[in-house]
Amino acid sequence: MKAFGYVEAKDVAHAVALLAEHGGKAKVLAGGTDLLVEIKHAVHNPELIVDISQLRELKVIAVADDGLHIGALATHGEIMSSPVIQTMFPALVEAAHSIGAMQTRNLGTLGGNLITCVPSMDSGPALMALEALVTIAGADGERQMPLAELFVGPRRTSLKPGDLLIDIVIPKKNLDKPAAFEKFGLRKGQALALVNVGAAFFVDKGNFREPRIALGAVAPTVMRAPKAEAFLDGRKIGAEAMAEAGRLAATEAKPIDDFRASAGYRRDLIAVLTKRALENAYALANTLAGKKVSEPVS
Amino acid sequence: MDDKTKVVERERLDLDEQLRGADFDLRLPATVPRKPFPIEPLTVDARQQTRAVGQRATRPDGRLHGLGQTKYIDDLSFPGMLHARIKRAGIASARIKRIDTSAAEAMPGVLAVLTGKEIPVNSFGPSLQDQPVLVDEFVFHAGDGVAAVAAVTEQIANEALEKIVVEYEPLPAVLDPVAAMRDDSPKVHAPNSNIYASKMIRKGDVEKGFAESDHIFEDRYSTQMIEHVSLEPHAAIADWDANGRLTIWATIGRITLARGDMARTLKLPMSRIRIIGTVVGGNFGGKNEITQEPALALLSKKAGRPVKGVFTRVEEFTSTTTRHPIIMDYKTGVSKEGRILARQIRLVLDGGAYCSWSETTLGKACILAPGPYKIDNVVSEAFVVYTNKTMTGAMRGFGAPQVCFAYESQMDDIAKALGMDPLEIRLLNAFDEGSPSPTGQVLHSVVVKETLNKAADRFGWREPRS
Amino acid sequence: MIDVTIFVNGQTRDATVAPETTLLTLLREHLHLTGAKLGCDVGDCGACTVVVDGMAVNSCLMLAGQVNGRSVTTIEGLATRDRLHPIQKAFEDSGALQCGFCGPGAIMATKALLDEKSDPDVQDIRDALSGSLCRCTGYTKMIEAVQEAARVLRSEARNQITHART
Amino acid sequence: MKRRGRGVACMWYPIGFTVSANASAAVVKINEDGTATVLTGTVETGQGSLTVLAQIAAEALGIATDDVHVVSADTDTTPMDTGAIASRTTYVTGNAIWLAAEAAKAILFETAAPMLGVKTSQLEAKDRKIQVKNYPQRAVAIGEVAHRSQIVLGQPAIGSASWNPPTVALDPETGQGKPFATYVYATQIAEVDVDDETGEVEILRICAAHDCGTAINPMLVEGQVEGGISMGVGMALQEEMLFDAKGRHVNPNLTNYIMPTSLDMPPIEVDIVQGFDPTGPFGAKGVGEPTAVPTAAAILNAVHDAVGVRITSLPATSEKILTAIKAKRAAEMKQIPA
Repeated sequence: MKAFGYVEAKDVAHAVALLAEHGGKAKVLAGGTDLLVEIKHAVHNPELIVDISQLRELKVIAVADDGLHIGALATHGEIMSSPVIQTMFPALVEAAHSIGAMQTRNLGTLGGNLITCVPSMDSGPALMALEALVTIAGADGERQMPLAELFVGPRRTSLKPGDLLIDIVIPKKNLDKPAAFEKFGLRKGQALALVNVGAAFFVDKGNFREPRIALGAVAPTVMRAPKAEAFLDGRKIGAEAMAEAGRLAATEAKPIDDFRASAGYRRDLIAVLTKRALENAYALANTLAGKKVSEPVS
Repeated sequence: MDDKTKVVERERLDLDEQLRGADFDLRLPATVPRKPFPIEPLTVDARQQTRAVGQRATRPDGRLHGLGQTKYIDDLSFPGMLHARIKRAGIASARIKRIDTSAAEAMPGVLAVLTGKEIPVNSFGPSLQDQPVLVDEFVFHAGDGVAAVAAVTEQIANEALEKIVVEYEPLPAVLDPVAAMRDDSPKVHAPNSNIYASKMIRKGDVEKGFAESDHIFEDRYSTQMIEHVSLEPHAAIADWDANGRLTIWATIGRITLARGDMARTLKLPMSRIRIIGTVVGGNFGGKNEITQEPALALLSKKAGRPVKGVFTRVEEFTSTTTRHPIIMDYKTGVSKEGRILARQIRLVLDGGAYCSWSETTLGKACILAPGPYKIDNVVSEAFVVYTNKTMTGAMRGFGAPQVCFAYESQMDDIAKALGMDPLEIRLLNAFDEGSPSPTGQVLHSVVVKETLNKAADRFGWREPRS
Repeated sequence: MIDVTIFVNGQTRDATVAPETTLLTLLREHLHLTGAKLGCDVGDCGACTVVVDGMAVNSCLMLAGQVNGRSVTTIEGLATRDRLHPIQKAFEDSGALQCGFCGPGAIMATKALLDEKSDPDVQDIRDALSGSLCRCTGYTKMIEAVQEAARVLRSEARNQITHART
Repeated sequence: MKRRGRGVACMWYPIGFTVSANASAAVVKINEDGTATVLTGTVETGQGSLTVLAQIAAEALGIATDDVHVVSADTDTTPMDTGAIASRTTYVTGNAIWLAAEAAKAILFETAAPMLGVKTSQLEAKDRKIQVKNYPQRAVAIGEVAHRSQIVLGQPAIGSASWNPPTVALDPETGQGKPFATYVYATQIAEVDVDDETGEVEILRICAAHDCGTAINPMLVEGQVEGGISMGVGMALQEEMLFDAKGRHVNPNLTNYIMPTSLDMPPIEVDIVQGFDPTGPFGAKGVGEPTAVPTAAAILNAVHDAVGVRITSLPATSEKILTAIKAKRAAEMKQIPA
């Protein structure tokens, strides 16, 4: 790695001040699993590293009045072992578990995964399906916005120089919303997603209510699938509806051909994974409701 | 460290660590722990048996691996040792118009820079000597080295590489082995043909065999380029003494050959070269010849210091040998009972930019291609061609995994077409003790049928399927 | 240059390093602990795995500054003078290491797993080893070794409890 | 839906170089306490070859593996060796060490014969003793013999030998000849589940039966088989070095070059088919490379058995398999008359 300066931030205010002072020449070190690789490959040549990795206040995972808060520095490993998340959102546990391997999951953070903003990020889809909000600290104080508005393009977020992502919130209205995460990679361990899907919906008298489907790795950023969502909303829950939603989602995505897979294959996977995510969310709904499956999906 | 921090640290320790901390001898200069001793016995039984053969004896080196005490190259260090890095071409085919190393040489901390023109005999290879240590006139594949730097730190060496300016005149590259066989294809090593070796095995009369066959199967199979991925990257250290004697510590599985190659490239008598093969962190065929060693030796000579070079993981892929992709055409004639009567095979091996172990791979693939089967009529021919890609060479199996994929895939298709069980058709055709091989060799200690039956029994092949 | 104090294998160590120094470089070049290996330098292969505050991490993906004031255990910290760690013993007895280059990393990953979960099933073990690439063994004997080490460690823990009671 | 399939593949593989010489030389020195030091120019690259070579020397000298130390891989001190290549170490280097050990042992027998009052041809080395064949009560400790030989008689028991596999050059026209001294054989059977919606293959288990002649060290043989299979799995389904249109590498890193992790490997059941090759050291042949040979074929045959598609180009990625499944379905649809 080329030489750079290093400051360990004492707290969020200190970090924000450092970022304000150094602007684009500074880089924030959270987990480092992406940043240090990119510096080694000379993607970035920062003058200063602002190390926030030891800010414990950004690791808190807790339910508050407005929803479930996950601190931006919560590592994937911490998300996996959080009893709160295990109980409420197994999809987030699965998404975290699907990232890298134990060693990188112990370093990599949720905030870092979102900020790196690669289209195949595994943290994005399930959170987007749960309509998560993000809290940003900047020179002008804190502000909150939907997670979807954070993503601008591949490796591009809407954060301004000097902004720091500090918190991710799943809003209160969705705290009991069943959600599922599906991922397909080129191998089982340490896989990058060819496609990943997050899905969530309420079961309302046997019908889909407020279905949310988010797709990863098939567009410049993680994206929602509005046509598939609209198709499902209010519709009776069943295997054919889920399959059709999958087919619709596949038409909405904008996957690319690359050396990992063709766009056509990615579309096939979207259809299958969306269907499976819906099936799994429904199975979870039934488990949460503590009742037997009233309508088997297949 | 202040006292407050110390208290915090203490709290973090578990009991085990506290006990070990109490045992800490303050006089030790570094954190390296004292070595475990006296050691507990290695698994006593197996290693102490005086009928040694057949014992599940543990490995003495396995203990050192597990303790982290094995000294691989990168764990060795000598006073004043420099770190070498090699600039890679990054272009598949080109003429080198100019190499300017002056800015790199002027950098503080850079003690030596080397280009291909300074290498006494700039070519090596186990059969054809077609591979330059550092390319000087032409680039043959993107992973070629064009210059090498030795500096006091790896960081400085890396920065020096960026300051080396190389001007290329891009030339047409040929990447597809079939295209490379055509007369009008660009020549990788002009003016020579891209086909640089071939082999033919002929036995019986295939045309007669096909005429007698009830069914003919014709298929094409192809395989990919594969990297060895030894966990330890290629690494070496070069050092000279005042008598002009060179010592190389290297990750090489063939030190005798390596010494020959070093003597040739450096024009040194063999008596003045010592090659020490350290414990190699994985080979699989990928560490059977020299790579950067002559460059390290010359950098060391220039700088008057020991020089270490360790490939990056990227270089492991781009600049070391790989497994041959092979395009395999199989034509097989069988009787209605499922006996193979004739087999005609044509193999085209993608040799990449240099020969390396291609001749060996070609030969083994060609001989083994008919499979472990009694076939009276065989033609097997194989060609290996240059392309402007990473060179292919020795890798676990020398072409055998590729041809096995072909002959065993086709075997299942034959079984299916004839309504036979895949196991039975193999047992019907497999070699027996004394069977002649495709080259006419009378085979001994043949147990292919025993392995078929053993694996089938273990698997439960003959049990009813659920 | 930055000053770093780390608690490594039970000993407090100070070092003054360039800010871009990774934990792996700090261990290997400044503290002469060469057990952790550099296999890819970007967190894919796991040969550099060490345990920081109880968690297995890729030491090539941490800066030295990040471990200031923290506790690090490396492969050199497992054995005592008179005894191999049960994980090391199990790896040796099972023939789980061939070229050995991935070994220190795989053993440290195993240490983190078994500290967390004393009775892992095969899937847990495969999951814990998935960050340690190995080209020699197919992971088969490594998985057997982890199971054996877990068995020994559980039995030692039981004996310690019994010993404490008597 | 997941569909199960099974596939078998067998293979043959030669030991050593194709016709060309690939000699090994070795020196065996019996120390004056009856332990031994072996010098060999081969290199330990992970297979455990030095342990196997120690076992061969120990067997020849009637001592234990632990009594033998192997010095290797230094052109200044060790005799020439063609090296860790072509699955040749156990067979070729093993033969050289065995012959060298026999030469050293012959010196011990010359010393022991008068001590035991018999001819050298009546002696054998066993259980750390030199003893009379079929009359083991008459014996003397090997250390005592070695000490007497070196210290009293001044005849240190040092043997050296070399060995090269006997071959016959191939006819340039027909390729007929004897390119290799010996071959090994193996069969692997794979069981897989194929997801017919994604093309994903899950390998459930692999049974491998391998011939290596005498297994000098069964644990190390198993290790070779298991490791070779992991390479075969990568070749079958995952690994490929890719280039762009200009010949530059696309995936030169372990993130994008997909090799098997522990989660991608199935359980492996290894059987060693014990054989005996009279040309090898104590009947041994070799095992290193052949372990990687039949795996891909077995897996692809299992995929064919599961979903009825034949993948002819490796690696058989999930995309290739799904594409083939869809093509097969389309062809079947066409065959149904309207």
